[in-house]
Amino acid sequence: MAELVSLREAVTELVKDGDTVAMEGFSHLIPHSAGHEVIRQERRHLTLVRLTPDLIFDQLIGMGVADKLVFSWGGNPGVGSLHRFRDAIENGWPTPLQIEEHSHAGLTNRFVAGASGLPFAILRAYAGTGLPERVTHIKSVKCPFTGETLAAVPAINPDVAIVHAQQADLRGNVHMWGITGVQKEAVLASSRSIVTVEEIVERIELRPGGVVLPAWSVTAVAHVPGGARPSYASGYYKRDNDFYSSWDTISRSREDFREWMEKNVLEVATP
Amino acid sequence: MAELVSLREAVTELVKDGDTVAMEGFSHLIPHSAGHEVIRQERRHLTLVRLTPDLIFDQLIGMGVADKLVFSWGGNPGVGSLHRFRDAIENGWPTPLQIEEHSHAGLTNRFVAGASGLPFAILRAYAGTGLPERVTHIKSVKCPFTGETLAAVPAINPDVAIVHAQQADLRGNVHMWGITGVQKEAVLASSRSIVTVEEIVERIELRPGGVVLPAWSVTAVAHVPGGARPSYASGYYKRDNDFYSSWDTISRSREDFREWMEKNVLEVATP
Amino acid sequence: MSASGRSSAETLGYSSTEMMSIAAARELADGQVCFVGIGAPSTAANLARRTHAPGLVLIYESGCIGAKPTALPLSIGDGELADTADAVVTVPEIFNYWLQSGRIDVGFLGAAQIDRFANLNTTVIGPYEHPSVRLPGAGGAPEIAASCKEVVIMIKQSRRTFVDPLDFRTSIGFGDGPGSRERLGLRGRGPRMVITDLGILRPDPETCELTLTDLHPGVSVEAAREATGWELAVGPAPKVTPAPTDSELAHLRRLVSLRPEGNSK
Amino acid sequence: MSASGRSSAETLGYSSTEMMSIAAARELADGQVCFVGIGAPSTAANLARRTHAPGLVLIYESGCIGAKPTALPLSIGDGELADTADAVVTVPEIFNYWLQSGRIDVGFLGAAQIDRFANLNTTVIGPYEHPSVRLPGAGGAPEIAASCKEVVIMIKQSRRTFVDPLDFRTSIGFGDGPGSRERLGLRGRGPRMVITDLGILRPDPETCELTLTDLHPGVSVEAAREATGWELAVGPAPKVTPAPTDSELAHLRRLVSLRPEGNSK
Repeated sequence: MAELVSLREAVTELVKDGDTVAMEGFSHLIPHSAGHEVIRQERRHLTLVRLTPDLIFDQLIGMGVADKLVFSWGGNPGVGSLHRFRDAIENGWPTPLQIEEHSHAGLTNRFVAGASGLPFAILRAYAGTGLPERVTHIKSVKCPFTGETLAAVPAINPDVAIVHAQQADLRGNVHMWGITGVQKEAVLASSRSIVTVEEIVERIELRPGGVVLPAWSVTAVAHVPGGARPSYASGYYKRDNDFYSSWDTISRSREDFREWMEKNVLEVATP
Repeated sequence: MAELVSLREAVTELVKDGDTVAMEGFSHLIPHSAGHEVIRQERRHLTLVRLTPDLIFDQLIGMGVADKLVFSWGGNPGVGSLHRFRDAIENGWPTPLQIEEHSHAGLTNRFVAGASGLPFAILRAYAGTGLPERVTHIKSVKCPFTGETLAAVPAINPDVAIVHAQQADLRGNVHMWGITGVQKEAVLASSRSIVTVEEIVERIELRPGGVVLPAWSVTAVAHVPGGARPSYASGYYKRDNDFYSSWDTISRSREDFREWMEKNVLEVATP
Repeated sequence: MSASGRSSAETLGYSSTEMMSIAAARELADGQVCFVGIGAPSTAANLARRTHAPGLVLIYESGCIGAKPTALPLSIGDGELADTADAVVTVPEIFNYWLQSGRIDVGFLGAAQIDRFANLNTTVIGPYEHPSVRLPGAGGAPEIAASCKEVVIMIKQSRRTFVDPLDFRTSIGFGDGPGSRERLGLRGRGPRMVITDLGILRPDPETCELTLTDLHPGVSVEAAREATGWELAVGPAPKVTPAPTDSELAHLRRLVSLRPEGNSK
Repeated sequence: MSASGRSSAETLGYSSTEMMSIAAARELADGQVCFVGIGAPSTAANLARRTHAPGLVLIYESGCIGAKPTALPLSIGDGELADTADAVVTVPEIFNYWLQSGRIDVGFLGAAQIDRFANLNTTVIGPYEHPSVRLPGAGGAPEIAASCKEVVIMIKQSRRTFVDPLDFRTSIGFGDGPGSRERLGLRGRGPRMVITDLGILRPDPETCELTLTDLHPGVSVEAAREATGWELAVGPAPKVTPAPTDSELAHLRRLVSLRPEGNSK
């Protein structure tokens, strides 16, 4: 049953050095505040997982939190490169970053298999691309009925999933709507989960497009209004596109990046 | 793009003798009117597919429409046996009925594979049961990562899917809510589809729990208010539990069954 | 005591079916997540939710998670289940994400036949190709039996239902005995107990064979033996099930008397 | 004509990027279902929807089906896309049920590099282990390229982008030439055309090699050859792309000038 705790407590209790941590969010509801708390608590040697690593992953990587990244598209959407992500891969700064990359379809189906209690998933993917050569986590299977060969990817079962949602009720049921990406799969595939929410409500009034994570499928819920900023939370606030643009400048040099992180993350009190 | 047509036209155009026809609905939104039209148009040699064949399948089978039934649970929910279904299997009346039976999980995943453009699906199922001996459509595959053995079922791709929904808009987008079973998968797995709806609305206002089938994924939409009776349509009418009980009496003898069908289906004008 | 070995409602003030429902309800703990079959299991689970286990989470295979029906549903997909649920998901999702993944505490099943290793038949009576009775079939049961952390079975006990061998094995209990589930790679622990209208049977920790451990008030070991199609294993000193309390009976009778929506009478 | 072979906006009244967007938009037919990559393809697809193809169905990999954004989205998952969509589904569903199943008419992609068989690179510049530029990676592209009935590619043409071999093959066009797609079991037909800022290339029906078939106004075959990192195949008589109409240009400029929600300026 989901416990209602502070974000600080949730990260202290549930995220350990060396863990595999999925932080999901497909443009929408990206768990920025939780990422900042992981940075403040100086976690190390994490394997970070996300289909679309963007600014918060750039920050986590630039602060040396991660040894490895499992992903399928890493960039600053609509702006360009992630400079800290590139610096880690191209120059090993601040530490070398091992990468395992997939297509969205492949990594998505790793989550689906993980959520489904299956050891692998099959899909039509990767054929004719250079990815299987580079990723040991792509194999193939033959259809026992037609003889066709299909791609196979192993389930991913992170130690912790961290997602952001609009609401939780007093019992810990979680409610999100709008673009919900693979958040449900990430939570269900993981051993533990932290959900930060915009609002605690007495009772969930299900919205159109609403997705519910029952309280008993979530480990901890933390009330963190604005926890997705500068990303957006449908029904609460819009995407801060200007910040996404300005990140391109902030993150370009190691010094400016560190300075920004000091001022805006490390010296900020945990919500 | 979905065409708005009459139910008679839809069945005439889209359901042919010998077709594999999935009519889905999990207790809710069962396409009774469409089933009656298939009976009135005297289709023969159909392979009928449904997780939970109940009254309308009892009627289709009793009227000699089907050569084969693919299913996972056949009964009158809360009441007991389906007498026409039993008579066909136990005594071959009115014609012998070949059966292929699965568990819900297995047949569901046949639809999922069909909707996903995959030749098969893997699942944890059937182990230690008598089903694989009886059903040639259950095999196994080895996980290429862990070596574990899992069940495999082939995709099902019916010629036609028939489902009932609450609403369609003027462009043919379909909107259903409440328990939606495997209706989306059945429609997406099939070459053609017929959706009967309670109401044609100007514009869909998405409801909580609402599922949309975009117009271009559906072949024909027919406006058939009450098309799920005696099943229910959430937001429109309740389940006629008394009729489900009375069906037990009506369907017990071949004669009473025929008489009821004459009066209540064959002699009724197509909506 | 009637000829069938069941105490009559007149003698005891409750029926053997009521005793079965109440004994089963007691086995569900508050806060557990329970995948519920329709019929007897659904009655017992809803009784538990109204008495000692208000936080029991009921999951129905139609996709209803956390259903809190007022009246007993007639079908697994009644509107009442959807309207009162914490979440309604699709049938693929309920089987793949919620059941198969092994996150359900208790699977709660009925059956037409059971054997000494608690394997279940809901498919046919008689030979498969020419059944004397064609039953509804598997439904969700095989994977509920395989994937829930544990399984509780409710079935009325008689020589028609307690048979060995089964006419068809629809859902696995302990298969052919010790080690069967492990060899098949099943991740759930299997049946914890079988609750009948005569008493309670539990698998022997060594042999996995169903062993009579509890008798309902007024039922003799002899009556239970009579109602079993194999030589019934009996535990050292079967306990007597506590009789239904007034409150349990009142809750059960109220629950059963409520007509589901859509019923005219 | 500038040194790069591109006509300048001053000379023609429009830029080569505008010509590319407009030429691409013209290739989308009304009523088609189009899986749209972010950036240039999204601009062209939205232009088509506002001009000759109001019934064009736009699908974004974030799960938005039938999105009708007013302003151009900055990310593939902008709120505007969800708010205006006919349906918003999960990411597993968009890839498995909608893309992989082969029901999408056109996949619309960009890339950092392309080779003569229209294979695409969006992964790295330089060696994989020690890239000089680490690009974002695959995203949805490999399966869009594999599974859509056909693919349209937009890419600015230069010796940096038109290379052979690619530094990495992220998404397949025609692989190593005729028969490659069939041998790999791909069900989509592959690239129908590549639209650049200089002209249009189409696969030769026999060799599958990209062949220059159209030149934008003011661009010479020589300029196209100069901007290609291999010996460019040129069709018998390249057509000249009709110049943008006033209406096309007005629509495009209006579209590009609209700031997506969440932008302060």
